[in-house]
Parts: sequence; C-alpha cells; structure tokens
Amino acid sequence: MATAVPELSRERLSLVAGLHEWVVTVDHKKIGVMYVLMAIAFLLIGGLEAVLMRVQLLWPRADFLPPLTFNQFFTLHGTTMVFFMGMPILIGMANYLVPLMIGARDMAFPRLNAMGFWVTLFGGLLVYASFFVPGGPPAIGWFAYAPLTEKTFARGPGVDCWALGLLVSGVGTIAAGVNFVATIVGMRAPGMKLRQVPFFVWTILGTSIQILVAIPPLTAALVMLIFDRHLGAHFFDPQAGGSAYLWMHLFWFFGHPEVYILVLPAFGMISEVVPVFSRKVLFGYEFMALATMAIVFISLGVWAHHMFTVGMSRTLDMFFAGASMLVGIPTGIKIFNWLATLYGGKLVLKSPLLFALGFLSMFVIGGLTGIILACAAVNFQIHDTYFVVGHFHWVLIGGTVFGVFAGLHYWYPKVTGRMLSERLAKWQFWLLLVGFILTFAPMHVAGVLGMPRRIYTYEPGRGWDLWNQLATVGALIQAPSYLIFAFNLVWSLRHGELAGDDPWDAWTLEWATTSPPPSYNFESVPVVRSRRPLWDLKHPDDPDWKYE
Amino acid sequence: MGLLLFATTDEVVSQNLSVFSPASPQAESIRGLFVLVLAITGGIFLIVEGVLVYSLLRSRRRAAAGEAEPPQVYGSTPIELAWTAAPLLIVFVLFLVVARTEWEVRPGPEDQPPPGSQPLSVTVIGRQWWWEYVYEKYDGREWHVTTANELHVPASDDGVPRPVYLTLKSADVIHSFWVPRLAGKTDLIPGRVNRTWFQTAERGVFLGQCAEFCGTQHANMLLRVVADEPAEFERWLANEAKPAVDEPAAAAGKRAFLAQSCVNCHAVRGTPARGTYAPDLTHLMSRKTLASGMVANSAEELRRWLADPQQVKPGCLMPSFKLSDRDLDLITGYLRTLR
Amino acid sequence: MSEAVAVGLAVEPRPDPRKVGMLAFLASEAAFFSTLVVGYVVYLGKSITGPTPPEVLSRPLVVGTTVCLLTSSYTVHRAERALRAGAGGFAHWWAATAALGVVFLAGTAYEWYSLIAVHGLTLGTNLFGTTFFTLVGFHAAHVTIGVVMLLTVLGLWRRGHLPGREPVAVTLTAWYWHFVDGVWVVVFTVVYVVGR
Amino acid sequence: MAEELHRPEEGPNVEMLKPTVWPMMLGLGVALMGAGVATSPAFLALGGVIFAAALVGWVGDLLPGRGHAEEPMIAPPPEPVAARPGAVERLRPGTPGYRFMLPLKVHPVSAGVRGGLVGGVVMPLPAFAWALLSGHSIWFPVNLLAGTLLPGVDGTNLAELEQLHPTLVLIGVVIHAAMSLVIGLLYGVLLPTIPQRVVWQMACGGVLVPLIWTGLCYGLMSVANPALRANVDWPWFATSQFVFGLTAAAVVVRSEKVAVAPAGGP
Repeated sequence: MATAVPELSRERLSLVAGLHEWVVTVDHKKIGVMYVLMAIAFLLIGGLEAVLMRVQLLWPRADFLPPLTFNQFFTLHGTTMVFFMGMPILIGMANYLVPLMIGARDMAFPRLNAMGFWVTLFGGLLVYASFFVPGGPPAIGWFAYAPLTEKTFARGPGVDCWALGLLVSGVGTIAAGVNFVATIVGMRAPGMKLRQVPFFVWTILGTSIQILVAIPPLTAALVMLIFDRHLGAHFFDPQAGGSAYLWMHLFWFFGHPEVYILVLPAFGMISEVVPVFSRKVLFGYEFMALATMAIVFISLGVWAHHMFTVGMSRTLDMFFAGASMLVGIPTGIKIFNWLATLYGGKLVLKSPLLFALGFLSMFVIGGLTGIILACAAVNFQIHDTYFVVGHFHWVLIGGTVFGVFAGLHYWYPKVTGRMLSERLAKWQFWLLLVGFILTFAPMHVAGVLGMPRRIYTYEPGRGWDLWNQLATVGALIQAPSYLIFAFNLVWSLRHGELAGDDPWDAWTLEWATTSPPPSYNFESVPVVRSRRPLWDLKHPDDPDWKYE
Repeated sequence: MGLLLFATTDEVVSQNLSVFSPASPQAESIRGLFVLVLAITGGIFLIVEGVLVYSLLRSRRRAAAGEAEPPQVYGSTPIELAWTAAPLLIVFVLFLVVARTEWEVRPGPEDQPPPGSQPLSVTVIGRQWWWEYVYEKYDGREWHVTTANELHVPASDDGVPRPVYLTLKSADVIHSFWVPRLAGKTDLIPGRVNRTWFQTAERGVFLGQCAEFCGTQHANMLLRVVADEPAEFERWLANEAKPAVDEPAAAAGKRAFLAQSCVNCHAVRGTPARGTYAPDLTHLMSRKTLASGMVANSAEELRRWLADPQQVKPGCLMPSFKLSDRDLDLITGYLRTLR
Repeated sequence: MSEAVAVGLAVEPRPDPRKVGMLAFLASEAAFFSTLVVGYVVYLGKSITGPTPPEVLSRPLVVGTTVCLLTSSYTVHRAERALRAGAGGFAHWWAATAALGVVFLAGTAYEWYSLIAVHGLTLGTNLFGTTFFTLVGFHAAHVTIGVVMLLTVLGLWRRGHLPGREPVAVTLTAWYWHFVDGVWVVVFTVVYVVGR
Repeated sequence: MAEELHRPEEGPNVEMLKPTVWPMMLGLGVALMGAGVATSPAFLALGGVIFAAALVGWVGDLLPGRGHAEEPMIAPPPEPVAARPGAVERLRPGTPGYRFMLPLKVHPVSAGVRGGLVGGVVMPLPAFAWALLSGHSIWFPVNLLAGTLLPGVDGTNLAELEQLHPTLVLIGVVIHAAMSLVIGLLYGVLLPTIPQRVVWQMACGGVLVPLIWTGLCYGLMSVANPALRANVDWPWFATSQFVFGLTAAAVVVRSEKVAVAPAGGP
C-alpha cells in the first residue's frame, strides 16, 4: 500500500527496484508497514477459513466441508490469527510508532528488526506450505495437544510444517521483543523520562517482557515435539512414560501470556486515541502504568486456568482460579480510567474514536466472560464449549481488532500523508460491530446449551441450530467489513484527503515530524519535558512541564 | 431416513445438554455458582456501559460550548483506590464461593461413598472415536462387564443414593467425558488416571459427547447415559454379563462374521471373536445407537454401516470391507440377534 | 542535546541499548533453558526402561569439564581487565577462554561417545536419554556458538576493527560467555548432583 | 547483535544504516532449514548454506565504516507547530487553573481503615444478640459465615453449628475482617465524593449502602452462602449492616480532610 508514498513515487522507481528497496530495508517504518501488510493478508486468509467453517456449521449434519478439512481449517485459522495476524500487526505498528514516539532515529537494532520481519513472514509461509505436503495441513488445533501431534496419530509432515513455522516465527518475535526493550530503555529523546513516554510505549514494554518470558518455553516445547517426531525422543509419548500433561503446561505457560501479548498493545492504542479525541489527558497515567505491569506479572501465573478439567488437585484449581480473577482487577482499572478520560471530554466523533468506543463497550464483555470462565467449577461445564469460543473472540476482536482499527485509522495519515475515507470507515465500523455481535453472542448460548468447540458438525435436535445459523449470518455480515477496510487502505492512498503533519491536533512526538516521516524521522531530535511535548509547543504560555 | 428415525426418538429434547437444567447435585451447585457470577458480571456490565453512554450524551451537550479545550483532569488517587478495592472485594467473595463449589463437585482423594448408598464403579476408556465402559463393581459385587457408548446407571432414590464413580483413562489421545446435566467435564488423558462422579434421581437418557478435540471424528464421539430404575438396571447388567446369545437361525451369519476380519478388532463373548480394539458386540442390540451415537441401531442403518463405515463416519478407524450383498445380509442378520 | 543543555534541563544518561538488548536476549535464553530443566526434572526417574543416570553418568569426567568451564569465566574476565587497563595480554586470556571452551566441548563429546557407543543410551532409549541429550545438547550448542563468537571477536580485534579499551563486542561476548557458564552450573547441579 | 546506534546529531547530514540484504537472507536460511526438517534434506542443506553466508555477510556489515552511510536531510521540514494559547476551559467558573487531581480534598486513607475496623468490631454485636435471643450459641453466626467458603456447612446438622470449631471461627473471622476493612476503605474514599454535607454522607454510608448490600445478599445468598440463607433472620441481618454502616460512616466523616497535592498550578 505504502509503496506509493510521495517521496518514492517522485523517483519513479521501476517495480523491481522498488521491491528491492523493501527487501533490503532496515528502516523501522518500512519494516512496520511490511509487518502490517503481511498481517492484513493473513487476516483475509484466516477470515476466509473462518467463513468456510461457519458455512459448514449452518445446518446440522451438513457436508460442505469434509471432517478432516474442517479440522485443518480451524487449526490454520487459530494459528494464523494468533501468530501471523495478531502478533505481526501489533509488532508492526509498534515498530513504526515506538521510535517516532520516543524521538529516536530508528530501533536499537535495525538489521535484527528486518530479520525479525522476514522470519515471521517465512514462518507463516512454511505453515501454509503444509498444503503441498502429503496429508495436507495439520489437523491438531492451534493448541496442538500431544499425543495427537505424535507420529502415531499425525503421520504426514503437516505437523512438522506447523511446528517449524511457529519455531521460526517465534525467533522473529523474540528478536522484536529484545529490540523494543533496548529501544525503549536506551533510546528515548533527551529529557524524556520513562514516566513521560506515550502510554502506547508502556504497553509495548509490557508486551516485550511477556514475549521474552513466554515465547521461549513455546520454542522449547516445539523443539521437544520435533525431537519426538524426528529423532525418536519420548517427551510427549505416553507409551514410554512421557506425558501429554507436560505439553499442556508448556503450551499454556506460553498461551495465556500470549493473550496479553495480543491485547496489551491494543490497550496502548486506545490510551492514545481516547485522550486525543476527548481532548483531555489520560486519566490516571501512573495507575495505568502500574496496572499494565501488574497484568504482565500476574498473567504469567494463571496459565493452568486452561486446564481445570485435566484433573489437577483442588488446591491447584483454586490457586489458578484466584490468580485468574485477580487479573481482572488491573484490567478493570484500565477500563475505568478510559471511561474517566472520556467523561467530561469534548468528544470528536471521528473513526478512530468510533473504533475506540467499540473497543470499550465490547472488550468489557470479553473480560467479564473471562471472570465467568475463571470460576473453576463453572469452567468444568463450559470449558471447551462454544462459550469459550465466544469469549476469546470477544477479547481478541472486541479488544485487539477494534483497538488495532482505532490505531490504524488514527495513524494512517502519519504513514501515508493522506486521510482514510471517513465514509468507508463508518461502513466498516457498523458492519463490524453488528456482524461481530451477531457472530459471537449466539456462541455463548450454544456453549451453555452444551455445544463443544472444534466439532465439524452436530446432531439435529440439540437446540443448537438457531444459534449456529445466527453466528453464520453474523460472519457473513462481518466479512465485507474487512474487505471495505482493505479497499479503504488502497483507495485512500491515492484519493484520500491530504492530511498534513498533525491532522488530529494531537500531543505526542510522532505528530511533530512530516507525514510520512523522512527516513531519519526528525531533523533535530526534540527535547521532551512532559508527557505531551506538542501541547507544550502549542501552549507556550502554559506548558504541561511546569506541573508534571 | 435413519436420521429421521433418530430425530423422532422421544428421548432427544433440545434442553438435554443445557448446563442450566441440572439433574444431579453437582450440576445443580455449578448452576448456582454460574447464576451468581452471571449476576455479578451482569451488574458490572451495566455500570460500565451506563457510564460510557452517559459520557457520550454529556459530551454532546458540551460540544456546543465552543472551541476551547475541556478542563484537564489528571487523575485521582482516591478514585483509583476505590475502583481497585471494590473489584477486590467482589473477587474475594467470588473466590470463597468458587472454593466451596469446587469442594462440592470435585472428587478428592479421600472421598468415600456415603453410608447406606449403593455405589457403582465404572472404568471409562476413551478411544478414537468411541467410549468403552468396564463395569467394575455395583453395590459391593464385582462385575467386569465390558460395553460401549451407552452408559447405563441406576437412578437414586430418597434415602438410597446410588453414586456413580467413573475412573477415566485413554487408550490413545486426550478425550473429555461430558454429560452437562450430570456433571462438569473431566479429561481422559493417556498415561494418567482421572476420576469423576455423579448421581441422579431422574430417570431417562442424558446426552453428552467428547469435549476435547481428539482427531477427525471428534464431532461424532457422542455418548448417552441411561439412568434406569434400579431393578431394571440390575437386569440389564446381569444380561450384559452373559456371553452372546447363540441363535441357530443365525448360524450362517455367525460363520460369515467369524470368517471376516471383524474378529481382529471386535469381541463377541462366547465366540472366537476376541478383538479389543473396537466396541464389544456381545450385546450390541441392547444399545439404541450405532457408531458412538451417530445413527439409530436399526437393521438398515446397521447394514449401511457395515457396507461402508467411511460413508457414515468419514475418517473412522473401521475400514470399509467391500462385503458382498449376501455377506452384508448375513452379518447384519447375525448381529441383530446379539441382544 | 545542546538544546537540552540550553534550557537547563538535566538529561539523565541512558543505558547503552546494545547492553540492554543483550540482557533482554539472555533473559529469553534463561526462560528457554528453564523450560528444558523443568522437562528434565519432571521426567527424572520416570523412565520405563534403563539405563538410569547413576548407571551411566561419570562424575569425574564432568567435574573436570566443569572446572574448565568455570575457569574460562575467570579468563574472560581477565581478558576484559587487561584490555581496559591498556596492558597487553588480552589476546592471550581471550584465546585461553576459547581453548577452555573447546576442552569442555571435547569432554562432552567423549561423554556422549561413551554413552552412545558403550552404554547404548540415545535420545530414543528412554525418557532419561530424551531429556539428557536435549538439555546437555542445547547447552553444548550454546558453548559452541560462544566459542565461535570468541574467535570472531579475537579475529576482528587483531585486525584492529575493535578500537578502544571497552569495545562493546568484547563486553557482550563476555556476558554471553558468563551466562552460558551460569546455565552450566544449573545443568550440572540438576543432572549430575541432584538427579544422579 | 551488536549494532551501532545513531546518536542524534545536528547538521545537514545524518549517519544512517545502509540497506542490507543479509537479514532477509538469514531469515530465508532459517526458514529453509525448517522446511528441510519437515520435508527433504535438500532444503536443509540449501538453508544451511544461505544461513552461513548471511551470517558472514552480516558480521561484515558490523565492521566500522561498512554498514553506515551519510544521508542528506533533504526532506521538507515539518510544518511548524502553531501556538494556540489560552484556549482551555476552567472546571468551574472562578477556579484557578484547569489541571486537576480529583477530588480536591479527601479523607486520609487511614480514616477508611479505622472506619472499617470499628465498624467490623461493633457489627457482630447484633448478630450475637440475635443468636442468644433465639436460643443459639454465639458460635452459631460465626460458623454460618464460614459457610461461604466451606462446603458441608449447610445447616443440616444444627447441633454441630452451635459448637466452637477453631477452624470455622478462624475462617469466619478472616472473612469478616477482610470484608470490613475493604468496605471501610471504600467508605473513606467515596464518601468525600458525595455532596459536602454530613447528613448526606451519613445517609449514604449509614442507610443507603447497607440497604443495597442487604438487598444483594438477599438475592444472592442462596448461592453465595446456603448455610446462612437457611438460617438467617433478615431483620437482624439488616440491623447488623446498619450498625456497621453508621459506625463506619461516622468514623470517616469525623476525620479531618486533607488537601490533595494539585496537579495543575494556578
């Protein structure tokens, strides 16, 4: 999309030379854009898989997709959305924004940054290469519980493609985590204290810490799996005394923080959009930062709430139930603080705020159903049902996707120099909101009525038909919303209104440079003395720094 | 056709898997907890959305006030403390109740059947993609009877609880035993032994199915629990314990059955068929369904299944044997005699 | 920077991002090795067939290699000090470190040879073999990478590509080496002391 | 790993990293090796070669003077940020400044803690009075409270509940103390946000909150604590709540208010 940013088109690069420039780039902005484009491509692929699955579930005993294909699709859908859409789009946006927000010329390790992007992309391609191997893609679920992944039950190389794809892209994710920590700790503009960075930067710091702690155990678990499959090791082989249980623990030790890796940056984007579009400072910045760090650390100790039904001791069940409910408290603090920021503000109802409001009203539901699931005894009933599917889509779409859309609409003018079409954005928003609620609300009901997840079909007469049909209709309403967005990205690149450097009258450093910014970001790096350096410049008579 | 038959069976009603229509003490106390937490979260939901809507409406009025920026409120320590403490209180109370419910519904290592009860112990073995049950002990008597997919249990009466203790194992991958109206789910994990229990005073059929993804036909790993009158249950169990009926009229069918490779996987007690890899067929006709609950156990469904299992349940582990029409008729006829 | 000084703002010194990055990377490595150690501990004594650790693990050999590795942490420290003091000897201490690393690797190779050829223990023999070779193997791989880094830095320094008294490449390589050493202390304790 | 970072410098040129193909090649090598493990050794070998080449190339980039280039600052400068002085509303007409921490004056946190503790001490008195008047022992209400956590305290064996069980008493006391303390803290924090008149604050803390609390308990008690639900006498229960509410509110309201450090100056 951004290959046509003004500075490039001036030089009339041929297509090959243009591509070459992107392949060899070490500029954090270009890398960020590539991450986002890759993520959007995978979003459309994963979304297509989801729609096909929803069509299969439209009627009981339908045979639109064969069972194996359905199982492969939900494996790929989950894997794609988590590893090749969710994380890349967040890492990509952070890549673009963090150096600009803290007044740095680039990330701390630009080449490592480029490598991180390429291994993530190649990892995704490796997973999808499984379509061309004997046996096709893996049918193991994104959680890939052993021993279903062992050679005995999954003979073809599909599982290997999956495991190695994740392993390879995991290397890229860790690289990104290292890079963000180094950049945020060591490269802030002169004068900018850690408690003055834009709030998005805080959440990226938290996310990076979680990446550094949570991804390596997944890497180790994947290595063990590959050793089992190729070198005859017995890590997850019950016949030799190995334990299916170990994989569960390792996977969820990664898998739960992963949820926060996916949602914390969205929190950060909301914390940038809500203040600017309410025309007020963020309410309770310090408490928000504390809450972020509390989430980072508490969420490292809650993983086994995915495992209440495996027969742990009652004491362990209670530990993980209690810890999981505790995570709700810092999350609640954040929601209340966003509401307090809105309260008494003068709202500018443009598309970024629209998506932020969608986030606020929807994410809270996902959080609350999370509290329900954390109640161990209730979990015995609704674990692995459609209630859970409804819950985490409510978190990941209601949270991450709405947050990311708020962010993309907010920063698109900075990246391209042009505004996204507000009209298309409004269509996108309302289709998404209605379709999303219609898809996932009925799933909660189906789950409570006893419908397990990951089933390719269901019996008639169980009372699930209506809820599945509503969900499918919802998915079909949702789908065009993403297409409209993709179209808007391309269309506005040429036809969007010219944005200028600071279209939203915002307060953070990225708006102090040109749109799009030059490769070196800032001609002279500004000195920062408050959380809102641009407020200080716009109100020289009454700058913030006198009071912070 | 068979589908229609199945759908009209009167036992199948739409609320039969709802966690909100419990038929056992533990499902009952889980529903109680569910209602409590729904009420709490519902309250929080209303408050948050209320504040959100109020802020939006209020801001509309403010927008008329001109170009100037609104007052800048940086935060409030007391308010932050309040909205930390209030959720903490809710979490605290909820935690207490969750802990109590946990102790009510989960079997502990020291749990004993209550005095005056007639406990039933069954070992459940999860297999791709069906359930094997081994009846170990009922009311103090040892049984060791093997059957599949439909679990018969005695219903409790006032004063005589008949708790059902399940020992859960897996022969291959992870499965999960779930009958929503009777108890929460518990996983069957290879290399590990889990336990769960339930008891019910209600007579009838309770539906359930595997709740952990276990491969291609996970969706059709269905199960039914039948709670019988105790006397009826005892009759059923005594019948299951007998070897297969040997009806002379089906002798040709029996020969055809034994001549096929069926015997490598299936067992029919009292005949040379001793396979343990697939469901025990000794009393096949005592079951209402075939293929782990997928289709009704009727002559035409059975024949269709034998003709090509992959047609009925694609991906299942029973291969299609390309039997001749004659063999199909004979074997179907024989199996129909296994009451 | 000059503007900051001009407005009289105290600009606090920032940590070197390269060092911060290395620490972050080592933290992720620590998480990785913790997982392997947990795997080893969980499966301790769970093997269905032999051989068991006490039957096949030779302590004298490993104590010897451990001493080599621990000494190498000292030599790399001396190398840094020599460079900082501007005195000679950097190259010698640094090369000694790499040499000790190679001796350690040779010891491991000998141990593996005797395990595989004499005792018939491989990755696929039992859970002990599975976890042992994975844990010790990943550590050995890290030592190998460390030796390559040491030699690369030595080569670059010889050609004058690393000027100054504290080139960051030297510091970071030393940190990495100390980390690999620290991991070995844990592995040694778990595998050869507690687990035997 | 170790790469040069760019210190911001003034001047027409800025030193930036040169574009390089090695990071991409390294990624390609790693991915091909992965594909090799999954499928065929040919990929493994190819990936290994690319990986090694990329590594060497990358290290070469790190050498002084190789990986960097001076880049001229030719892009047009950003639009200057325009000053927009004075355009901020006041919170209320006449207040100095527009930067706030809310509320402006608060009770110290210790007031809430004290309120909770005092309330927690007097609250059991009506409960004990009820127990004695209705012919139970004073351990009865304590044991019932512990039923929130413990299963089996379901009021079936009342005789058991009349006796002193140290565990039950301990659990009962912990539950009571924790809840009193947190609610006291909430009082300390929230009462100042109610209009500045003692009557209003007392009415809220002493009457309204206990009423709401009793209502919630009435609705949810059958799940939250079946033992208590089976035996509770609602008028006495409500009395306990009022006693707590009034005491805690009184302690809080009587305490001196302190001013919050202002976020914004005059």
